[in-house]
Amino acid sequence: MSAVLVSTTVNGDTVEFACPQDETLLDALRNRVGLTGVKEGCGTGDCGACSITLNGRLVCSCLVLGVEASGNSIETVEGMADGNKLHPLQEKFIEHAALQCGICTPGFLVAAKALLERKPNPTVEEIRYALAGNLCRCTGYDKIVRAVQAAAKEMRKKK
Amino acid sequence: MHHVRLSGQLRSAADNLEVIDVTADTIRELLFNIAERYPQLDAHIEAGIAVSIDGEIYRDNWNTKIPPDSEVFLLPRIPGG
Amino acid sequence: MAHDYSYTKQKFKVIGTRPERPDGIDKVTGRAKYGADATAPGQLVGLILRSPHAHAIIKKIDTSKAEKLPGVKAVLTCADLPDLTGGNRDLQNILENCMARGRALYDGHAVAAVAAVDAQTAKKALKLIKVQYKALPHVTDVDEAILPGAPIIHDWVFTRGIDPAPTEPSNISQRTQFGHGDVEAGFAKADVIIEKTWKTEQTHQGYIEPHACLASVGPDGSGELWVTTQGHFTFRNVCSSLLGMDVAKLKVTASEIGGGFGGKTHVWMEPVALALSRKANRPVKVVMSREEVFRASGPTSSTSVDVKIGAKKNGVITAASAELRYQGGAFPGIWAMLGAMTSFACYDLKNVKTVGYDILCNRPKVTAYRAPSAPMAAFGVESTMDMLAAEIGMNPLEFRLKNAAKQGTRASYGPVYGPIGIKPTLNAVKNHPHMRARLGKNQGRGMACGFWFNFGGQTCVDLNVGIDGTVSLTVGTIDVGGSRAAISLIAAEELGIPYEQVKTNVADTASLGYNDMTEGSRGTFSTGMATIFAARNAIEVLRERAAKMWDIPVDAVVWENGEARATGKKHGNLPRLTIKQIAAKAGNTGGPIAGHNEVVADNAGVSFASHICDVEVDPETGATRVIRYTVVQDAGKAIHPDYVEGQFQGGAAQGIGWALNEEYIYGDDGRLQNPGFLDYRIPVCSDLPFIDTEILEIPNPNHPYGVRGVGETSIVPPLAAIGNAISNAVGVRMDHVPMSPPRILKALDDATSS
Amino acid sequence: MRFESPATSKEAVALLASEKGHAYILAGGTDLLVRMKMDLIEPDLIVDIKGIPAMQSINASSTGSRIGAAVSGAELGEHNKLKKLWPGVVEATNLIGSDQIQGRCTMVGNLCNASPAADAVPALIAAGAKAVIVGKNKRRTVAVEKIITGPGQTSLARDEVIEAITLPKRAPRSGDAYLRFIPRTEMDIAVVSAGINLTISRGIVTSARVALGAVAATPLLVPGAARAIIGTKLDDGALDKLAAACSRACKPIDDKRGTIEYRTRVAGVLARRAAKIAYQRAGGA
Repeated sequence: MSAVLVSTTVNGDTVEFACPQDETLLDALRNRVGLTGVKEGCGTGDCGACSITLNGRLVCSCLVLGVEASGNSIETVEGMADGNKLHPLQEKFIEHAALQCGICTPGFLVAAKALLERKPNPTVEEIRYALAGNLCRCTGYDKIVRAVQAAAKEMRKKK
Repeated sequence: MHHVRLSGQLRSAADNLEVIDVTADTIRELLFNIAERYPQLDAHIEAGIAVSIDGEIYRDNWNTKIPPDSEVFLLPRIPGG
Repeated sequence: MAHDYSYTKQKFKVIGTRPERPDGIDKVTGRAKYGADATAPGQLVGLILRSPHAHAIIKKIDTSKAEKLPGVKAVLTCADLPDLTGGNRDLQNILENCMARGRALYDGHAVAAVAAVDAQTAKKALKLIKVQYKALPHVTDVDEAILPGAPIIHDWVFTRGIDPAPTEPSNISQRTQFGHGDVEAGFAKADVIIEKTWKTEQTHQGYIEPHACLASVGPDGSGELWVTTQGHFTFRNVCSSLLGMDVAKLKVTASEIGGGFGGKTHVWMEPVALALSRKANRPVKVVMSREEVFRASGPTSSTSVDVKIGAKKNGVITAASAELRYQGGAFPGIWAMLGAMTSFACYDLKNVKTVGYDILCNRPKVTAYRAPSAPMAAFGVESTMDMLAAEIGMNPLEFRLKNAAKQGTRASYGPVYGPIGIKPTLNAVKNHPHMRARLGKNQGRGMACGFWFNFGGQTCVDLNVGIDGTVSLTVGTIDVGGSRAAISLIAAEELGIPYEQVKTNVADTASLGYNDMTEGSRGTFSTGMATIFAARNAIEVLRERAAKMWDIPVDAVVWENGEARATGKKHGNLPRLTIKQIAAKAGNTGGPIAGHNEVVADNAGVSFASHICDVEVDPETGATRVIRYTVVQDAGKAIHPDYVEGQFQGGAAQGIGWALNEEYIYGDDGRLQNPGFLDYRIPVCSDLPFIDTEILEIPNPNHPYGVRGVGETSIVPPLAAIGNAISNAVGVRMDHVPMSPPRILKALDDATSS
Repeated sequence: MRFESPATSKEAVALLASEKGHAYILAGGTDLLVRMKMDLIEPDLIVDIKGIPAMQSINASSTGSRIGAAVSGAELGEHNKLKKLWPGVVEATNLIGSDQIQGRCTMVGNLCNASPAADAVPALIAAGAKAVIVGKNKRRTVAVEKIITGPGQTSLARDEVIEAITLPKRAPRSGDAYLRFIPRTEMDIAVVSAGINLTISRGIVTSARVALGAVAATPLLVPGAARAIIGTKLDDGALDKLAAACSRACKPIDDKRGTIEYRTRVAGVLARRAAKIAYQRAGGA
């Protein structure tokens, strides 16, 4: 099996890595690019822990091949903060205790960001359905939904 | 003298008694004394035992004093999640 | 030094506030390192070959082709894991569960393992291992496993707790009994008796992070293990015993943990990873797939429980009994015993008897899951309580209040209770606006109570004061849900300094004395207690140093608000010394300033909760939605209320999932059919409402701050609360969990046709 | 394994035709990569069709619509014109998985995965959709209900690729709807599902197509169910007959997701509910 050289943009930076052609983007990001903030909870698209955006579109990186990243643009949780300034979602997740173990948090943040960019003032129901692809086993989602509401409010104020 | 109550499966190791009378100031003394009298209980103590003194459950600290007239109950040791 | 454990009513400065957790930024930026996030130079990828059979003799394992594959550095079978347990049956069971020894005992049982240079090669190597199986008859159902003629799982298991001792092996590993009084006499006095059998299916803890570790063992017998675990000291002790290593030579570092709920209290593939590393003389990383987690880690029991309760027309229970059959997987456990202990713990009963049967099946070895065994027993008991209340025409809440346990009640599991919180939770439920909210069509409300023991255990803590007066706290209990924040709060409170001046770190096994696992709701309780004592220890040192700096007797120095103050006419006018000033001079006053404590933090204080639940049932599809949910629980003292609420909400959500949809589904072939999050259906965000919480604070008399364990109890009531709500919504009594749409629709059909 | 991303359908077909081993088409990958992860398949060649312009676009018009095979569910959901014409088809596709899955999954992928429970398929069958198939020597157009032949099996030859789905001319006063039953609110595979497309005139159903999912080895077109409502004002009697016809058509199995009894029963319930929605969308009261 021959690896191919993939050239892509990750969190605004050009990144190149050699990748076996059947390797998932999740594995490539974690093991070749070193972005272990992208988590594997299931590997089959059912838990959302590996959520990233690919050309602005929310996807599970476990269901994308590494080679498909060629020439595209990827955003992960590692790219959310602006320098040392956390994204409002990151701030509100901490403030509202929206994480316990924290393994699902990167996926939730990426998915919530995609939601708020599309829909700046979502209802509780819209938040819940938009985040249905992200499993959390610790919190019962209560504080996560509240944190997303608070971040949405904050972001609308800034606009 | 303490009336020490035994939970279900411990009784079979102590002549099927529900209550045994033991003199002891600490959990260590208590366990030592009952194991001496009922050697079969030793295996249970080795496997893990908890001692309830007036409703408060001690699993580990055998130095714990047993106040006079307190209610003593021997239980199996339990895990948590 | 002797410490006073007892609760003193004190005014708190920082306890009870809600500061941001110290690990928050790492966890929202992706920086936090979990089990699968570590790497080591030259690391190999380890994979495990698992049995496709529920029960089979392993006639032969041919690893020769796999060994010859370029890039494969080690292939392992049970032959590489000799039995060094010295006949310790518990350890032998763990060893056999890690790697089958001549017989595969369940679908997913590890049979062999490989370590190779990359995942692709390791995967290829697994396929080159040829295993010859001879399939044996299997049994996966708890009730079928004890029928005559059922395949016997182990010929060395003879039922314990039966007199005279049996002479034939059995799938019942032990019989346990609890209770007091005379239940037959009690039932004779009852006006109404309800007797019913209840079943629950097997569920998994469902933590989002699969098991993962990075093992490295050198030829000198020294090793390191990086692992996601609830107890790295326990993992160290177990792994070193199984591998014949010196405890001191195996350093275990706990990664951040992506959820455990009991499932990470036990070793699964970690000893195999260490053995692979030792054989290859290279670091080996093993990460379970989600499928492996479901098939081959430790879920909780499926159960079958007979409950019988009798009461007078005036609502007084005269007798209660239960027979509980708990499936423990392929190795003996004590899960039915726990069910038998907890089933009637909420009530004040004159006559009570519970009998537990721990039963072996061809399923993965059961391990602890949050308040282990209590939810299934509570499902039967709390459902029966509602049926009985209805039969005597009493409000189910009043019926529970009338029979609730109190201080002085002899618990069904034996001892007499001290101060407890069941009645206060019931009264809080009674007064909660949720109980008076209006219900719509096809909606119903239910409530139920729950109990869990909680416990403390061995704990030690180091507290070091830095040269700038900030405090580094080193603990040995894994932080599963924000405990570093809570423990930092405790240190800050005791020292009288701001929360921001304390940083709590979890130490590896080489850097701190032994600590029990984070289980039994003990993390904040016991490490908090050790922290209080360590801080008091450090304050003694700080006073001594201040005395030296002032050159006055130490008796004249008191510690107040994070500062040393000189007292008495002679010294009272000295300017106070801050912790920072004392720390800066430490080198000249006797060296580093530290506090230490080791404690056996017994007596975590039993815990009770009462839950209220509203559901809406679609009578045409049997679909149930939880539309409102309230948790009322006694926390002792809530150190960081956000994370106490988080425990309440998380436990309730897990209970809701269990009640409605989660279950292990086995085929006739004994294989697990739904080993993934698609068909093992844990609740998703859109399934749940906000979960309201009410924290009651009934101080634990045996903790200086009154803390009780809080983590587990909240999973106990939901099964019955939802069953009771469904019954009130559509008039059918569900006796089988999960109460999935097909089961509810069938119950509705049966009710209409009868 | 080799990964190729051809620029035309013809190139894709050529790659498939010349591969000796196991070749698979990758569109959204939301089924393919799962099967690879579960070790159910070991591809020798993967042909990514997302770079083929003919497969990337949506054309929607009342005279007929065309949806490229590589269009994601999310893109479909954002196409207001198509949503207005065929709300049931778009909703059905949007029900597949989470927002993450929607970012990748495609209607054609859902069809070619050939699950009896595929959400998009009953809605497409009810809509009278056709698949445009490109082969080595010819193109052909086939009704969607002829594509799936059994669980995981299609009538496509190994060197054929579906390039697009076409939807017919939309008569005025038409509406479609799709409903599925899942135990949770999201993230599940349909236990049973129903898609209905109908046209009305003065409140009377003049034509209809009814399809069911997860009740047989393939999604089913149920002409008898359509006959039960044609010529009616969708009154309770007609709905009862619709439900009964749907339940009669079911040939389900017991599995981890549902029972024979449950599927048979709920197929009727869903058909009835979906018919009401479609009727309302068509402008019926």
